[in-house]
Amino acid sequence: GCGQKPAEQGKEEQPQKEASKILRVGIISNPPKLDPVFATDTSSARVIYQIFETLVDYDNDGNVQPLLAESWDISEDALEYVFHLRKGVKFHSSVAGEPTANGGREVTADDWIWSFNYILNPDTNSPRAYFLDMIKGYEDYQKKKTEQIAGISKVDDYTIKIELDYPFAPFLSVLAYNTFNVLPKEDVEKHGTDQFNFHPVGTGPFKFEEWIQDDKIVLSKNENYWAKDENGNQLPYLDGVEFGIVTDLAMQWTEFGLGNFDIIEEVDDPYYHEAKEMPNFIERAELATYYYGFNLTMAPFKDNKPLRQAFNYAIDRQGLIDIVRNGRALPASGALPPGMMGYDESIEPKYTYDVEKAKALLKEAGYPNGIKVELTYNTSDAHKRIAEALQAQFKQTGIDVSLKNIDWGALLDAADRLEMPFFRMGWTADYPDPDNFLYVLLHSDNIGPNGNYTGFSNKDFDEITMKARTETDPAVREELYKKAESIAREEAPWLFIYHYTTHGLAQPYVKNMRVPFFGAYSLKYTNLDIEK
Amino acid sequence: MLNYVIRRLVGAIPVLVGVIAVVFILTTIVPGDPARIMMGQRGNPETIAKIRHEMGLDKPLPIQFLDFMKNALTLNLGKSYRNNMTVVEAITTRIPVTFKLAFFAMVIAILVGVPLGIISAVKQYSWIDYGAMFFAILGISAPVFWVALLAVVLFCVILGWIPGTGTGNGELIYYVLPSIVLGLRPAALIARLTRSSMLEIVRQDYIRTARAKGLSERVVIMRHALRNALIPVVTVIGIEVASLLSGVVITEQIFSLPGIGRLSVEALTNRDFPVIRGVVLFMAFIFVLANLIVDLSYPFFDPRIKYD
Amino acid sequence: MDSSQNKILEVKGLKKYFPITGGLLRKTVGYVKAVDGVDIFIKRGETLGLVGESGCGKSTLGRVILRLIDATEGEIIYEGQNVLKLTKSRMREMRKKMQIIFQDPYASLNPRMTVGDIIGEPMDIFNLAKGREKEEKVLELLSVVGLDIQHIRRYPHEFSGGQRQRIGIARALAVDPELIICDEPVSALDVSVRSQVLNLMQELQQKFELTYLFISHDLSVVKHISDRVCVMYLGKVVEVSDKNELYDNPLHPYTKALLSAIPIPDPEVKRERIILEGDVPTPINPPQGCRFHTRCRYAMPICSQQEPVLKDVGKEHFIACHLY
Amino acid sequence: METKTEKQKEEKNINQKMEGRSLWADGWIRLKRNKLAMFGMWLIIIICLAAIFAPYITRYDPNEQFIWTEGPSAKLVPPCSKYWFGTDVYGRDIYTRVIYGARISLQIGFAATAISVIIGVILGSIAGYYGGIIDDFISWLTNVIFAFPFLLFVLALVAYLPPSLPLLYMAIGVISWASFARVARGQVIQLKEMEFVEAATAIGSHDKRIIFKHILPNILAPIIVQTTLEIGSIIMLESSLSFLGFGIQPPKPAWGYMISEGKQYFLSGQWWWSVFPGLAIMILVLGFNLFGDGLRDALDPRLKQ
Amino acid sequence: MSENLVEVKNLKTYFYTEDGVVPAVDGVDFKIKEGETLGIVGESGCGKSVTSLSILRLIPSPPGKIVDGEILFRGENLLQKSEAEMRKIRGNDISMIFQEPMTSLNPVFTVGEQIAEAIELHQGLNKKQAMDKTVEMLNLVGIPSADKRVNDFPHQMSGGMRQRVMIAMALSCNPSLLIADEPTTALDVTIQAQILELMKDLKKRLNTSIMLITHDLGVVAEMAENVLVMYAGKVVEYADVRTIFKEPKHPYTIGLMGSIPRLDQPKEKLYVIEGTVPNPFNMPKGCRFHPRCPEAREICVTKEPELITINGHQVCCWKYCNEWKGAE
Ligand SMILES: Nc1ncnc2c1ncn2[C@@H]1O[C@H](COP(=O)(O)OP(=O)(O)OP(=O)(O)O)[C@@H](O)[C@H]1O
Ligand SMILES: Nc1ncnc2c1ncn2[C@@H]1O[C@H](COP(=O)(O)OP(=O)(O)OP(=O)(O)O)[C@@H](O)[C@H]1O
Ligand SMILES: [Mg+2]
Ligand SMILES: [Mg+2]
Repeated sequence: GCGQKPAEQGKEEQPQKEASKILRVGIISNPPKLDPVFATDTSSARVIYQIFETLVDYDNDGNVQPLLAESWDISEDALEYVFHLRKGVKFHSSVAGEPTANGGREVTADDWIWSFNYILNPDTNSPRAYFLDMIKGYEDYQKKKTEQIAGISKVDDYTIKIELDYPFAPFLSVLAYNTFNVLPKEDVEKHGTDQFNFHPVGTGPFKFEEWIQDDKIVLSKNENYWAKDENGNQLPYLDGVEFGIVTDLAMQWTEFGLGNFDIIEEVDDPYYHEAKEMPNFIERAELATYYYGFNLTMAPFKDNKPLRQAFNYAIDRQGLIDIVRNGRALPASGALPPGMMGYDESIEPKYTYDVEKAKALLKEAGYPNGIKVELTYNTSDAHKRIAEALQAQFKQTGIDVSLKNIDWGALLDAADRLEMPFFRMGWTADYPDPDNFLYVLLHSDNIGPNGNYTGFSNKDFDEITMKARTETDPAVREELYKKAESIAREEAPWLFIYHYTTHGLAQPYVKNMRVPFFGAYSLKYTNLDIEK
Repeated sequence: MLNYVIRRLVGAIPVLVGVIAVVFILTTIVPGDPARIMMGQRGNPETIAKIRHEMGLDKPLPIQFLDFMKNALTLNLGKSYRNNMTVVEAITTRIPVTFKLAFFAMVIAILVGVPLGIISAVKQYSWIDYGAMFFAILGISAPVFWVALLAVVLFCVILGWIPGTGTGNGELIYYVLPSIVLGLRPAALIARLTRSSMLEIVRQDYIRTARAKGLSERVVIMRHALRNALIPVVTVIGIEVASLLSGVVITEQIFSLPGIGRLSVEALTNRDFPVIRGVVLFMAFIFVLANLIVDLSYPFFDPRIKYD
Repeated sequence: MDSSQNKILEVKGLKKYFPITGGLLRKTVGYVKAVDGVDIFIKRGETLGLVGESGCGKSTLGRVILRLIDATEGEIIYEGQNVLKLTKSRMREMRKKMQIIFQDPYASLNPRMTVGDIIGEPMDIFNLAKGREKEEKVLELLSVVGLDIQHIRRYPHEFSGGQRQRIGIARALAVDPELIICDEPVSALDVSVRSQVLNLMQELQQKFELTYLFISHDLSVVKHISDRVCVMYLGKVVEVSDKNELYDNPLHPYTKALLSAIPIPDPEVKRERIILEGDVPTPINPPQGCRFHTRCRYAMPICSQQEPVLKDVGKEHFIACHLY
Repeated sequence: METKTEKQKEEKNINQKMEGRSLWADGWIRLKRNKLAMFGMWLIIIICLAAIFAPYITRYDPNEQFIWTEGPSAKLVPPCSKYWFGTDVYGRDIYTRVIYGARISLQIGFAATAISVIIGVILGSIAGYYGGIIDDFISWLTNVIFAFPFLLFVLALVAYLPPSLPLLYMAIGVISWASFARVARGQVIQLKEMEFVEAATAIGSHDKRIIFKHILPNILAPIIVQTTLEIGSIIMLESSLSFLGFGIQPPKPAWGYMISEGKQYFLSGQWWWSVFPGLAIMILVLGFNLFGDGLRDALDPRLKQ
Repeated sequence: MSENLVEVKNLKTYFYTEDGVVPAVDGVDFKIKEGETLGIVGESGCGKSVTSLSILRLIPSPPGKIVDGEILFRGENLLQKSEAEMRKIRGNDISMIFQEPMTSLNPVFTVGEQIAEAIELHQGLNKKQAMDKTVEMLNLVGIPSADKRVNDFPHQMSGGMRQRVMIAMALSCNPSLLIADEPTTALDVTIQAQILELMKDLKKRLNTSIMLITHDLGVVAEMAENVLVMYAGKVVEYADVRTIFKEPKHPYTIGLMGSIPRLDQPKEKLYVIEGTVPNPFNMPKGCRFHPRCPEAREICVTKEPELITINGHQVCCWKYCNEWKGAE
């Protein structure tokens, strides 16, 4: 899916038309959902970020910054948050070329109250509602004991208050998660929960125009967008965005080369060297970890720390990153990615490539003659590449890894049920807080679908991470997470592999290109511009 | 004739029911839960259970099957789990792309295959014949995905003749390459079959009769032989439509065409059961229909066949 | 030949209808009345010739007698036993007594078996002979039918039509049958080869005391080889009689026309020819009454209403015609 | 008497040498004259030999990743005298992998075809021979399989089942039998009406004998032809599955999977990774197709007259 | 009678097959006068059809090739004509009826179309006129309600009718020579009688020369004026019909006559020509009939006899040559 009509180009390339600035973005899959209440994947997020807006978001360094809330006050006990809403924010006045039901009216506190209640409503079934389970009255609302969620209330037309059950340090970050947008009641009700997906209406810089399934999504400029640049010019600069769906990275790269895309989602390893030379290629670390999980509830990894450590010593992370991934990642020695609170390079043990040590540990683990395990990974070229390389590396230590690929759905299923002895996983932060890593992925409360697929269960670890959740002093939290991280490293429930980087690639004529702290997919095109 | 069509369509119902039964069995034995997939990597067990219930996935399989069949009768194939679109809509929005692709591929196949076959047969054992048949078999032997890859590199990247993949704004140029790639195999098959069928026909007595009348070789071949020779070719075209549907899956994937093939793969990986069932039913129906059309076209080629 | 009482085979009211199916559920929508009430008998040691135009049901009759296809109705009495009532295994025993030779020398031999296997097969089935003994018997049969004994390991496609027909005959002889149904055994053969086979068949008949039902559409051949001749028309027997009687004194108008239609290989002979108008009607929808009345020049009103029955007009000359 | 048997014995001795030429022998003679078919046959033989003697004709291990020992200089080396077809991203020798890949393709081609031949011929013959409701049922089954989008069927099976070679054979075999059933059924129905089958009944053969002695040997030729062609298409099918990421597991050097891995690198200029395995598939399938085509001509009884 | 319409001299047509060369026709001479009917008899494979196809130059090539000889039609050598000139002759001056009426008509065209096609081509009539002529021809060959049956497809007609259509097609352009290659072999006797009668009648009316190929001696006796007996690609005997039947000279002809059962002359036992037709790849040396000939002598094995004429009766046998005695 690539925009330019070659045949008509000549005809229509008249001076006035040339002004129309459409940004063509290549994305890797047809987004399942454009309704933010239901979306869970990055392809959907890429589009949703342009249409919808949350109360807060992040600046380039990962600090929370105002978006639709101009400011906020947090109570001493960190249980009460009062948000002062931005004035003059209006819902889109049209969607898919037709006027919206809300008519483009201003967003007020009532809209936020309604939106939160809608998203958290148990009948809505939002997969991300539970992110806000710390809000007061969440439980009762879920059980349908109350009509409204008790903890969210209106102070005045431009002020809302949210009360929590317990102090939750990353709360603001959770609100930046792109499920919690303001939605126009009229339009949601008009189309229904089902069909709002095809008529998404928000407050963002771009309005939804058209969605040809598997082909493209077209957005147009929101003329009534609230933001202006420092010179007082109306944002966004672009006239529209066209997301073209090309499911193959090689083809996407080709299309980019042919000039059919202005931005592409991902540059696969083979093209990295070429892409790196391009002016608008930006790469930065991401809050993400690529790992292989050991199943701690079944043989051989159950109760066998030396074995897990042996695995961790058996791979040459840097070699893998350098040769197979062209150096596009950072070796991981633990769960937390660099840049995250609690990450510390000095935490022991440090897993380096040490075949001798690995062999010794293997012996200690009771496998002096090597071991055979099956690694399950989900079907994808990139995962396969890494698995093949690691398979070869493992061999040197006498670890015979056989590979088995299943598709993502089957992998999730098996992971939920802790059925696989050794499996590929990865994690990208939902919000920039170690809680989202250590608690979610390794706390024993979360064993199963909630995120802990290894069955890791360590009392100390559980206690520390639980305590860190409600701790309000950042310094204390950091210490707690360092401790937790060191337990995780020592116990090695995962084969820590690497921390991802995130990158963006745009054509040279795309101005103000950047890669946000939170990953390339969260880039908003508000101030991007095209100057050919 | 109408009677016959109705009879055939009614006769196809057991086959379609069988196809659906197979899909049901397949979709239930597979691991992977659509509700779970919708949740993303991390899911909340209660929400999953609720969604499963809403999808009716907690009902016993036979009940699900009967429900589906009942609804299918009214053309209600359900809604996509993935994005709430009705399955009928999901299919109909993709039909034009797949139809165009398959149609062009078939047209190319026929336009290339038939003349090649004729020339080959007429010049039997000449180097033209050997060459044409060698390339025809080569065409059948080269993997579609590989040819597609080479074609993209050659025509899009190196030569720049074709603007790229996808459908652009629906310009036909975007269909050229995929259609050729997809049409390659049927073209080769048709060429081979036309040749052998032609060789068989030119040995027939009535061809000798035609020659004995003093007709020129061109008239003999094009008028007397061709129509007879095309009868088995038509059958193969019908069968090829079915394998074309399979070919479409790969071709659409490689050329990023938003058609039925892509839909089916996407549905398969996301356990979007209603869409899988819908697509399979649709493809099976197309297969049945294609064969029916082929059968109905026989009387045009062969007046000995009459349906009533 | 005192054989007048010695009927080896008697067929009574035999019918074979092939169903024509159509419609959604493949219902039977009609029948091809291939054999429609035939009464004939064959005496031990004789040759009964069966003639008639293409499609009149000759082959079908032969096949039904051997139970290669099931009869629709009627009785087939072989030496007092109703063949149609035999169980499968009894029928297999019966096959030792009745054999068949086919018209198409190309289709009637399994192309993947050697001549030895083909001829030896019946011996295997009935455990008549094994090993050396079997081989010797096969060789003997080969020489009986005038084939080279070197041919035993050859395959059918390496033989000419006449030789293949001999192989077929040898196969039929392998079980020492009493009755052989010969379904146009020489029609596909060339003139010179045909006489070889005909002579061979005659010799074999004498040697092994065989009874033949000889099916052919060639009246000269039938006349040459038969003792009695039976004329069929559209699934029915129209005339049966001793051969000389029939050829010298044909009674049925159809027989007369048939006989007159045969070209005589003698330029001197000039005959008055009865040319029948039109073609043979189809057995799916045979004419009412006498089936021949549509082409008969003596047709009377009764012919189109009532079906004539086969009656003896003396000297075992049976005829089904209202004229008599 | 004595002299006669004596003579016969003598003749028999001669006869042994003068065995007849069966249709198979005839077919073989015709086949030998068909240059394209012989070319195809040699392609198959050469590839089979290469597969069998793979360790002797390549210097390397197909799974050895030279990047770990030789460093990045072994990565994606273009074809050269050291690595004839170049290396892949891990520094594995593509020539070696292509040669070993033949093992997998041939194995699957033969095994899956064998399964489908067995199922197809048995079901098809039963349907053709007995007719009636059995035929209706089996024909229904074949129609269902034909109407089922083939690739989706395999994809579904392979995607969801734990990957292993035998399962792959089974999956492919279980759904490719329909074409054999169709051929077998048609042939049996035709043969059932042949006079030599009738003759067999007339000499008192049982059903079993008729099926095994008279019918099956005669449907063998078209089945063999179909089999040869089918092996080719199953090899192709397997490669498309591998290409789509299902089926064979790394590091086994399956051709389709090599193409799919190499595809990413093709567009960045490292063409050799996907071009050579593609050529290998094409050549092997071409071999089977040419040979199958030739066989069809050679064994077709219509051409004999 | 008048001029020779056709004169075939030393015609040789060979097939070059993978298994070897088949001398299907190996030096055949005969002539047909205007209005004459020449009967050609012989066993299957003796080259009757190839001879007739050679005249029309319709031998499938490859593998067939006319390697030698002349075919004079009205004095012009057909073998030297261009393909385009030949096309003008085929179906126009010389036309042909084939053995199998079932398969010799194209199943996908109506019989009317197939006949009119030749008329349009050769007589320059337009479609409408050609169709009228077609109906006229069908009437002529005795097809009832011809104006309706022109629109029938071949499968809607019986064998006899189809053969009539073939005859109508062949006669539609008033050919001077009609080649009938076993026109009645596939038909029932009663139908055969109708067709023979029709051909005799037409011949009388149109004065066409006929080359009648058959292996049924009865048909020859009835239809032909002169008879040519062929054996293994060669002419073995050639005479007028009475002579052939009354005093056949060649042992093969004699054998042929003796081996057919006859309605009018009952025989206890048929005469038998021993052996089989020779393998075309491996023709016997000398006289091709010698392996089967009861009278064969040394010379027959070694030397090929020539066609000699005795009182206008041509025969190809050593028996009637002077060398015969010496060979004894
Ligand atoms: N298996 C069958 N199914 C349906 N109809 C059949 C079948 N076998 C024969 N018939 C029909 O029965 C009729 C008699 O056929 P049969 O073969 O007995 O004729 P015939 O006298 O032997 O003819 P021919 O001289 O051509 O061999 C024909 O009309 C034929 O079409
Ligand atoms: N296309 C061909 N290729 C090879 N050999 C051929 C071909 N056509 C005819 N022959 C050979 O030529 C010889 C004469 O054939 P022809 O058809 O003239 O015989 P015929 O006398 O017409 O026989 P029939 O009575 O069977 O029609 C045969 O031996 C035949 O095998
Ligand atoms: Mg018959
Ligand atoms: Mg002939």
